Amino acid sequence: MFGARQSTPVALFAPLRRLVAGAMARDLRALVVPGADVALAAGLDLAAAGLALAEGPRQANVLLVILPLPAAMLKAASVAYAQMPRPRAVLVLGEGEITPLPEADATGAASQEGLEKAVATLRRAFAEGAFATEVSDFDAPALQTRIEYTCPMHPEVVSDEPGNCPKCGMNLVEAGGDGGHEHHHAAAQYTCPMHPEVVSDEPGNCPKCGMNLVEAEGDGGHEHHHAAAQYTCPMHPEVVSDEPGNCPKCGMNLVEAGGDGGDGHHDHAHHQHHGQDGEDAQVGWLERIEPGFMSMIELTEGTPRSSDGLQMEWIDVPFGPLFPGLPGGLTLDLTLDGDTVAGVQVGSAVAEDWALPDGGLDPDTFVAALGVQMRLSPVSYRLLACRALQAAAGITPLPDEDMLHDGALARERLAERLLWLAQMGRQLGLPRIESRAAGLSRAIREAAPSEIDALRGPLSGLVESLRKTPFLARRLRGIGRLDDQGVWSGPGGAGSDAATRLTARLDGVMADLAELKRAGGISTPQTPDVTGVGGHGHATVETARGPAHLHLELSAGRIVSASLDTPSNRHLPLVETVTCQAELADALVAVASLDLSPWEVRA
Amino acid sequence: MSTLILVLFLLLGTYFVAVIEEWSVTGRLRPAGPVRAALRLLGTESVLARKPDRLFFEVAPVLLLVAAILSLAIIPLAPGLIVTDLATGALFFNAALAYVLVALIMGGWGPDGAYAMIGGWRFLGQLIGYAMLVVMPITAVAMRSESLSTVVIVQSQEQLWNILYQPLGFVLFALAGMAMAFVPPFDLPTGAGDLAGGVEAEYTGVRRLVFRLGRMVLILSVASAMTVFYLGGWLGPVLPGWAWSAIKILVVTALMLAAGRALPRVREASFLAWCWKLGIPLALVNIFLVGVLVLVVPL
Amino acid sequence: MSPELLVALVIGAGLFGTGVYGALSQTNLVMIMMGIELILAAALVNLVAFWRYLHPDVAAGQMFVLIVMTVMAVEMAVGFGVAIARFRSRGSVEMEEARELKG
Amino acid sequence: MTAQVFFLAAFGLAAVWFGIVVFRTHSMVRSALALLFSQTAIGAMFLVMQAEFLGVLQIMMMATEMSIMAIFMVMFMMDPGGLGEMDMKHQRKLSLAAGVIAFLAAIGVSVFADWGPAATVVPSADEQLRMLGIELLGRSMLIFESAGLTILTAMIAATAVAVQMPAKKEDAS
Repeated sequence: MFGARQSTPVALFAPLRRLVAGAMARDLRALVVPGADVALAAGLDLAAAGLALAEGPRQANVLLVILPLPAAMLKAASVAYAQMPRPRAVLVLGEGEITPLPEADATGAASQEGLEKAVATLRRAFAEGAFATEVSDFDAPALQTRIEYTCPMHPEVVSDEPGNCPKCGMNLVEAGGDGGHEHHHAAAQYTCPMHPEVVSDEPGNCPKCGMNLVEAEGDGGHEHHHAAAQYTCPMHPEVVSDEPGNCPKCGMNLVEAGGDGGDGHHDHAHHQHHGQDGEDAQVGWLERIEPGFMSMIELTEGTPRSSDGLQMEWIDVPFGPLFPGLPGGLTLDLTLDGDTVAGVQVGSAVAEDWALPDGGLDPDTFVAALGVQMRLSPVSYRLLACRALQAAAGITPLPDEDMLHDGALARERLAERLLWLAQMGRQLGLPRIESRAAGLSRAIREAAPSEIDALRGPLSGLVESLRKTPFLARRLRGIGRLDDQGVWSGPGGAGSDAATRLTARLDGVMADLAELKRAGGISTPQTPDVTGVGGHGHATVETARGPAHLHLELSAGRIVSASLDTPSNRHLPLVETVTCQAELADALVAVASLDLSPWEVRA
Repeated sequence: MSTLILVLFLLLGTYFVAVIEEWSVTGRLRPAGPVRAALRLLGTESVLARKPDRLFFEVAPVLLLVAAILSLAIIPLAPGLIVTDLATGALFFNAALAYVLVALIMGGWGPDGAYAMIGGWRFLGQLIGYAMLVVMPITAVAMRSESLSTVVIVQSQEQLWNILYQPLGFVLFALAGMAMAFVPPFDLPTGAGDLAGGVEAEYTGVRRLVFRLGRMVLILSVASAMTVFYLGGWLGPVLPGWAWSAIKILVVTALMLAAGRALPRVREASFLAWCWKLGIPLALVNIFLVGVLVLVVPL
Repeated sequence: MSPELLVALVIGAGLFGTGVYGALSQTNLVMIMMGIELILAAALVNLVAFWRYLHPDVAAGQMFVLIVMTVMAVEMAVGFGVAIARFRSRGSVEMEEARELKG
Repeated sequence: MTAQVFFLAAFGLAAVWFGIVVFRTHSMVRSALALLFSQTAIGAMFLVMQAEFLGVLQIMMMATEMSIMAIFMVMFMMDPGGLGEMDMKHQRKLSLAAGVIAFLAAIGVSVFADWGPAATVVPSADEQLRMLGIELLGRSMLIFESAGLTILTAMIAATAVAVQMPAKKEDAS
C-alpha cells in the first residue's frame, strides 16, 4: 500500500498492529473528490458500502476520487491527499487520468456494485498493508513548485500570489529574495526563535525543531521604521541593528553607524511636515515618540478599513473545492475580518471551457459531452441539447414523447432539489434531514414511473418535517437576501432570502411530483438525427436551479457554434451580494442557499 | 471498591456517550464503533500542522480532558460514592469547565489554521452567552439546599426533584449545559458543515483521540450535573443509588444528543441575543420564584 | 510571625513588582492592563494571607477579596471600552500614540 | 517547613514566574494565557490557605477574563503570534527600577512589620461560606450592593463608549 505508515517491525507489537489495522479496515472515512453531492448524483450510497464521510482531509483515511475530473480538481485532490494522515489510500471510481495523485489502491466502476467491490479490496489492503517498514513519501507537486510571497514585516504572511499584506498593506515580496528586492533582503537573516544559533539566509523551518524561522532582528526590512541610532558591522555594512551587539555573520562587535543615525527615513518625512505648517498637532505628538518605536498608526495607514470601523485581523480562508458544507468543486475564498466577510472570490475548480473545436462537433459527441460535464444534472442538459438540435433542424417533436421527456426532466429536478436539501442539512447540522434527503434523492434519480408512486409518501413526509423543523425558518430568515432587480432566476424569485428559497424549493418538490404524474411516464432523450441539416436553434429547459438556455448553429449536420447559458453561471456574481459583511456562518448558508453547481460554471 | 466503581463509571460512561454520539451523527447504533474509531486513531499518524504554536497545540487536548475529568470529581453517584465532597462543589464544577474554553482557545490558536482559530474564538462568544445561564440556575438550586455541596443538593431533593420544583431553572440550565459541552445545535466551534471540524480540524492520530475523549467526558459530565442538580441524583425506589444515577445520566445524554439531531445549528448572534435578552431575565425570575417558594412552602 | 504569612507576603511582593514593571514598560494598552491585573492579584494574595493567618474568624477579610475581584472586572470592562473606542478612532491602542491624552 | 509553606511557595513561585512570562513572550496570546496561569496559581494558593470559596472563584473567574483578554490582544495587535518579534516596550530602565523598588519596599514592610501571632484554627469551608454570606447580606450589604452597582455601571458605560453610534457612522462616511 502506497500510503502506509512507517513502523519498526517489533514482534512484540505485531498483534497490536494487526488489531489496529483490522480496526482501520472496518472504520474507513472517505474524503470524496469532487464532493459528496457528486457521489450522490452518481447513485452511490457510501454508508451502505461501509464508508463514512470525513469532515476534512485530516480526518480521512480514504480519498475517494470519482472520475473524470479536470486538472484543477485533481491538483486540489493531491493537496488534500498530502494532508491526510497515514495510513491513507486512494480509491478511484470510473475511468480517467488521476495524476498527480499516486497510483490507486483500489479501483472500480462508478456504480454501487463497483464501489462495494473496491471497498472490499481496500479493506484487505488496509488489513495487510497499513504498516510497513519502508514507506515512500508523497509530496503534492502543487505544494512544491509554488513560489511563495511574503511580507517583509510579517514573515508569517505567506501567499501564493503577489499582492498586499493583509496586515499592513505593504507589498508582498517573493520569499527567497530576487532582483528588485535585494536591498530588503540581502541582509535578511532568518533565525529560529528557539535556537538562536540557527541562522539562514532563506525563510524555512528550523532543522532542529521544525519551527518556522523568523526574520532576525535588525535586517533590512525593518530599516525604515527604526529611526534610532543604528549599529552596523565594520565588515558587513548590510548588517544593521538597533542595538549594540555582535554581527550575526562574523561575530564582530557592531559599531554605531556614522552621523545620520537619528535621521532615518521616518524622521525626514516628519521634518518635512513640520516645515509645511508647523502647527499640526497630529504630527507634533508623533515627534515625541521614543526613537525606535514602531508606530501602528503609520503601519496601518492606507490599509482597507472595515465598515464597522473595528478592524480585526484580516485572514484569507479558502472554503472549497473540498469543503464539506458546500457543493464539491466550488471554490469560495473569503477574506475575513474577525468573523465577518470582508471580501469574497468565488470560482469553480471543475469548470470547463465550452469552446467548440475547429470544424465543429458531431451532435452525438456534443450531447454526450454535455451530459458528462453537467455532473449533477445530466438529463436536463442532454434534453436541452436535443431540443436545441431539433429546433435547429426544424424537427417537430412528437407531443407524447415530449411529455415523457418532461417527466424525465421533472424527475431529475426532484432529485436535484433533494440533493440540495441534503447539502443544506449537512451544512446546518441536521443529520436526519441530510440522510433522508440523500436517500430519497438517490432513489428518485433512477426510479421508474411505477416506483415513484411508492416514494410519494416519504417525500411529502420529508417536506412536512422540514416545514415543521423548529427554528429552521428562523435560522434562515434574512440571510442572503437578494436585490429586487437582480439576475436571480432560481426558486424564490427576486427579493428572496434563504428562508423563502427553502420554501420555494419545497413547493417545487410538490410541483415536480404533480408534473411527474401529469407526464405519466419517463423517457430519456435520444439525440435526433440531424445528418446534413443546417440552421439555428434555441431551446430552454427549466432546471432545479433556474432556466438554462442553449443556442446553437448547425452546419451540414455538425454543431459549429453553441452558446450555453446556465443558471449557476448567471448566479455566480450574486455570491458577492449575499456574503458582503455577513457573519461567516451566515455567509456560508447564504452561498449554499443559492444552490450553485460548479459544473455549470464557465471557465 | 468505590475507587473502582468511579473509574468504571468514567470508562463505561465515556463509552456509552461515544456510542450515542455516533448515533446522533450517523443514525446508527454500533456498539463496536467507538472502540474501532479509537484503535484507528491510535494507529494513525499524528500530523503536526505547518506552523503550529507547538506548546498550545500539544496542551489543548490534554487540558480539555483534564478539565472534564476534574469536573466529574464532585459528582456523587450514590451516598459516599464521590471523589471529593467539596463545600463549594457546585461552584467547582463551573470552575473546572471554565477551562474547556481555555483548551478550545489554545487548540484553535495552536495549529495556525483558520478554521480552528475561528472555532476557538466562536466558543468564547458562545461562553459569553451561556456563562450566566449556568451560574444563575445553580444559584437557585443552592438556595433550596442551602449549600453548594453536591451531596447536600441531592439530599435536598428527597421530597421533590428540582426539575418539578424549579422547571424554569432546569430548562435554562439544560440549554446552557448543552452550549457548554458544545453538542449540536450549539456545536459552533466544531461544526462540520460550517468549519470542516473547526477546532478539531487539524488534530489527527493520538492527539485527536485525546481531544475526542475529552469531548465525550465533557458531555458525560454535563449530563451528570443535570442529573445531580435537577433529577435527584441517586434518589429512586428499588434499585441501588448508583444504578439510578447511571440510568438518569444515560437518559439525559441520549435526550441531549437527540435534541441536537433535530435542530439546525444556532446562529451565534441570535444565541447571544437570546441568552442576554431572554435567558438572563428568566433566570432572575427563577431565582425570585425559588426564593418565594423556599420561604413559603418549605419542601 | 508565621513562615506561611511571610512566604505569602513575599510572593505578593513579587507579583506586585512584576506588575509595576509591566504596567510601566509596556506600550500597548491591553498589556498595561495585564500589569494592573498582576498588581491587583498581589493585593488579593495579601488580603487572603492576612485573613487566613491573622483573622480567620472575621468574614470581612474574605469580603474584601470579593471587592478587589470586582475592581478587577470593572478595570477590564472600562479598559476594553476605552481600547475599542481608541482603536476605532485611531487604529491603535499604543500608549505612545496617545500622547494627546496628556493635554 | 510545613507542607503548607511548601505548597504556598511552589504555587507562589509559579504565579510569579508566569507573571514574568507575560511580559517576556512576543506572542500576545501566550501573554494572556500566561497571565491566566499566573492567576490560576494564585487561586491554588488560596486553596492552600484554606479559603476554598475564594480559590475556586478565582480559578473560575480568571479563565473567562483572561480568555477575553486574549481575544482583545489578537484584535488590537498586528502580529499576535509574535512571529515578527516586534518590540512593545518603552522606558525600560525606569520601569525595571520601579518594579524592583516596589518589590523591595513590599518585602521590607512584610518582614519588618509586627504582624502579631498567627492564627491556627480556621473555620471549615461550610462555616466560612455561611459566615461570608451573612457578612455580605448583613453588615457589609451596602458595600456589596455598591460593588454590584459599580460593575453594572461599568458594563453599561464601557459598552456605550465602545459601541459606534449609527449617527456618527454617517458622519464618518
